[in-house]
Amino acid sequence: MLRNQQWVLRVGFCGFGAVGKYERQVLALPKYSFKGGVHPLHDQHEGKTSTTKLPIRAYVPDSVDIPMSMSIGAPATPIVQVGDHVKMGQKIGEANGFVSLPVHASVSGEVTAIGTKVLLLGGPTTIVTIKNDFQDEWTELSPLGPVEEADPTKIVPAVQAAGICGMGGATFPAHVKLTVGEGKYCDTIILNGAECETHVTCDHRLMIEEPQRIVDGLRAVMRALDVKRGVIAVEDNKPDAIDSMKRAAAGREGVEVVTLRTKYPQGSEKQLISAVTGREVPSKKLPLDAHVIVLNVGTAKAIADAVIEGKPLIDRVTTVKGCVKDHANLRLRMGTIVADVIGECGGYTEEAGKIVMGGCMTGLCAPNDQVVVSKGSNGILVFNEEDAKGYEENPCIRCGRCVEACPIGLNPYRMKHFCDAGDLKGAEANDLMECILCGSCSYICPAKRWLTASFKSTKEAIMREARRAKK
Amino acid sequence: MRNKPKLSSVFLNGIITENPTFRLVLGICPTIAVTSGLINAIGMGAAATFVLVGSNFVISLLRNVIPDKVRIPCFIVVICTFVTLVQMLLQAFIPSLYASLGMFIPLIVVNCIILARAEAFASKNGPVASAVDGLGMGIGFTLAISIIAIVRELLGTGCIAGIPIFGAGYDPMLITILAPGGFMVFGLTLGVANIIMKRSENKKAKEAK
Amino acid sequence: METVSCGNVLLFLVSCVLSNNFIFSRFLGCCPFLGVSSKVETAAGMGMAVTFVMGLASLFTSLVYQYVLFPLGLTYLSTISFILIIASLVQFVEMFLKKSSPALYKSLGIYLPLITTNCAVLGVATINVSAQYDILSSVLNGVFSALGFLLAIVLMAGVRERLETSHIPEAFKGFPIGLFTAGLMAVAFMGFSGLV
Amino acid sequence: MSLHVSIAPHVHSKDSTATIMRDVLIALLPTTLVGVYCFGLNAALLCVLGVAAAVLSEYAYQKLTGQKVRINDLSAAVTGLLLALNLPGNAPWWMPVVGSFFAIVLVKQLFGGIGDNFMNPALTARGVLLASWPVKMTAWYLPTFCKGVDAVSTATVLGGYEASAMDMFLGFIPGTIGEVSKVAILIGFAYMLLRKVISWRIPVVMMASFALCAALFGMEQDMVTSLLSGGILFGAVFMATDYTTCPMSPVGQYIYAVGCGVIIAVIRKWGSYAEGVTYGILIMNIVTPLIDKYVKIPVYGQEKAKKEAKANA
Repeated sequence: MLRNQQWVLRVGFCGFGAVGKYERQVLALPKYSFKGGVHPLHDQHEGKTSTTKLPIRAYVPDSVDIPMSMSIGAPATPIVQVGDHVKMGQKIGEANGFVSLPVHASVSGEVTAIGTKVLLLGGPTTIVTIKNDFQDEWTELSPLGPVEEADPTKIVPAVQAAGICGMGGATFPAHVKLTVGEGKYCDTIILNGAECETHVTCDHRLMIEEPQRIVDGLRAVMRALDVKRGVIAVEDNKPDAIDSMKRAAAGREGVEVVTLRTKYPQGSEKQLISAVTGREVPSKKLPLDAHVIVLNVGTAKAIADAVIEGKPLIDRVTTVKGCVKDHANLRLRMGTIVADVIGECGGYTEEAGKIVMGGCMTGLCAPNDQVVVSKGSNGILVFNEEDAKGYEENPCIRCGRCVEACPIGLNPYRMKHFCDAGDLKGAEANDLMECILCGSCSYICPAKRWLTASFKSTKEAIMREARRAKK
Repeated sequence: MRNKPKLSSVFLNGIITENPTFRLVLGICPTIAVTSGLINAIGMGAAATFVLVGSNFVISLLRNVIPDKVRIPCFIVVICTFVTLVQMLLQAFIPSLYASLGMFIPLIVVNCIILARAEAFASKNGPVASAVDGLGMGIGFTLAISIIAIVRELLGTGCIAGIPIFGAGYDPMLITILAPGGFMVFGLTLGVANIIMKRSENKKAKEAK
Repeated sequence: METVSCGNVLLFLVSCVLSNNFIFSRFLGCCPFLGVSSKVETAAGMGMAVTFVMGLASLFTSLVYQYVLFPLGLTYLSTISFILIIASLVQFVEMFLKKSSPALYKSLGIYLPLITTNCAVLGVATINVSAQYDILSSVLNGVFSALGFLLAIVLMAGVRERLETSHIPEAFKGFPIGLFTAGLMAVAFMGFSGLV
Repeated sequence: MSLHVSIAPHVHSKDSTATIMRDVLIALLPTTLVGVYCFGLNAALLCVLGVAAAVLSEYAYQKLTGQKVRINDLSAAVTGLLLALNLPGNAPWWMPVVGSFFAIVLVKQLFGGIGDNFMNPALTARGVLLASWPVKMTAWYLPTFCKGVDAVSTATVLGGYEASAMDMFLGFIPGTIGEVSKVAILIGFAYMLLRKVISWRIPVVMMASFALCAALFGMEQDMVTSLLSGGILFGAVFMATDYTTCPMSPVGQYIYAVGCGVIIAVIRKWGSYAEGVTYGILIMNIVTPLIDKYVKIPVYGQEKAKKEAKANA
């Protein structure tokens, strides 16, 4: 209904020739998009319908298993003992080096165990188990004050101390991203509200419910790096979020909201940069080489919390979907066990065949339901046995759909040949290392070839080989 | 000087184990060009055999006289002499065959089979063995191109050596006697030959076990 | 004797390259066509070397034929003299290139020795004689026919590079499938018949 | 609790090889029906035999060589039907059988099966049939109902038969079973576009480049007749768009389509064949690997990386 009204409005605008800034963006849709890409579940509103209207609600579990590694980089070292009483937000893990983040207690209570657990990333991770005393007693916080008044030089250190990493799924430490190296500069900060991933609605809800905090986070970063332009980019399948962000951004210095075409992978860093700024990130370089920093809206919110209230990152919004009784957008503490989350949502409706942490296009499979929610968990999808079944790989018919879908402009069918043959050099010569593993080719392939899977393993093999050669 | 090879094994070597057409895939051009009919194929085979035997024999006789550095040009001159001889003989006695084989008679000179045998066998062995080797290779070549020619002629005209086989009801598949058919039938025969060889090798390997 | 006018040079080119392609309708030069066509770059190198040598060979063989062999009544020596001319020509070209243009030698050099036994070269000399071309026509025939060879071998190499990713039965890998591929290509080239 | 573990993506488009081939068969349906209506029962027999022989050949080959039998992907059926539609309506019954066998076993399976052939199987088989039985393959008859019951031998439009533009559009002209009715072909084209089976690029560019060449060369026929006669529309829609044998990149497809159009015009104008669609497409099939090799889609960020490297150097 809302969409229909908007279309009437748009047509009206055009008819009177009063094309406002917003309408210009709508009319110039292709400008805010990229080449290639796919439309997964486009006939089902990207699979998001069941949770777009559900407000975020909080869930606090009896106990949490907090992993010492929730982001890319070195794991933290636990600095608490079994039996210690910890307060909410108290640091329990010390970062190891620059590309590493401290870990904080997400509940108050007693440390009952320090052990290991197999999580998504393969090997066992050190975890600290804390029994919740439900006091929700915060440790002593040191806020910097309102973002427009905070000392700009203290903002990035505060982000680092709060243990913030990219919350869209890539979990790259935010303070590393925000450190502009010698001879580089940044002129645009993009907040990624595209949420192009299927099923997941956590960023959508966040943009509707806490738009002010998101804009605050953006402003904090802009002030910290002295950047004049901040762009909040949202896909056009979330008109309510666009409106909400626009209202929040009104009157804020240098902040604008742009509409993106709904297409996967619109929210991938490289695609987002070219959609919004028309620039390309040079091959094998970082967004900063295109003078852009991209942050997830969730990350911006966490940054605002850290600056304004001094709170470390101890919870996040996660969308829970699939064969569970109540679909939900939950605010979950770090370290909440997935089985507890599913219990909170009324339990399984069918026997689970597969649990995916994240969305359908990039999410990782959980080995069991004892894995935990961490900083990058934007969704928990439960598949039934039927949908979880593997599928057979058929011969390539050279239809070229993968070539058209690839947002990077690669030839997946050719790369696959070299990957299958185990020819790492050949794969590299066909630009395998440029692949962002978005999964568009696998999605679109009518022969159901395991493209992304073999690209992933071959990329890892090439990187192993390179490390070995270095040694 | 190496041990004298057995003449019978030298002879059979050319026909089966190192068949110039099916195993070594030498002399592709004449194979395709002359196999549109059995008569042509046998004529070409006979001419090539004559040149092979003659040049192998002569080169073997001269092998100790020819200096190593200029051996290839010398071989070519010897081969060329025999080719010219064949050319004149055919022209004189079987002009119809000469006409249908056309330019592929002088091209026997650059048929790699002949130079290859001169280099690989005749320059290292006695005249009798070399002649026998030439005969074996020549017959192997003739047999191979005859097989291809039979397939092509039969499918393409319904005849073998001009004698109708399939009768009037057969609608000949013209393409097999045209250029594309030459390539395709040769390729398929080669593949089938490979399959047969593989089978027999596997059998032998099994028996050996 | 046939002469060449400006107007029919184009027709002659089309005839040599497309309608009467050396490989697909005259079966000359099949050995290098199948042997040196696994990579497009090397195939192009080979094709270029053949073009160079075939042009020169046509010139020299028809000179020798018309001014030496034919007037003296020694035409029966044509095969032997042609092959000697070609062999020494290839040798000279190799030496000349090595001295004058090392870069070109590097790219063409390795193919030159193979050309001596390329039946296309001797074939074109023989065709020049039997078709009674004059010297200019002979050279054009040599160069144009070689361009046809170049086209064929480059197309073949492209197809074979692609076939590398195909699941061809073991027994047919290599020459058998190469020949069959050439046959299918010849089917397509039949479309050009009668253009001239 | 045992869970499946797989690598993303966990969702796939509903299209599969079989659904695509099914859509092509559906798109061929109007053409086939009009062909059968025009040329009678023999045409129906040819279509059935073509499909049956193709499917059986594929089944037998895959069984004999111990491969997984893939006749369910319907690609053999498509090949067989396309071949049959490329025959004259009164061709003998064994022709589609021989053609389908050749197409499936020698052009497709010998090179490794679906996706591995480098030339269009149906079209190659047609080329072989045309070279083998030139008289039978070019014995054209008027559609049976046009001139009473008896089939009347005649030339095609390209061979000098006079027909009105409407007749050519509807299909009341001599020709192969599939090519005569342009309206049926266009319906099939529209269906395939709608189902996103093929893109508009190859058919449209091919027809346009052919029309341009026809205008430049000065054909014997006028432009409308050139475009509506012969098999060019059928070839452009169903033959040139074969996934396996056309280039992958959009730019490559433009080059390929232009090449097809030009070669067809050249053969029609100067060649010894009245119709050059088969050969035009086959030749461009051969060129396709080279196009795919040299026409590259720019890779994201690489141009810029190169430029920067140059600027630094």
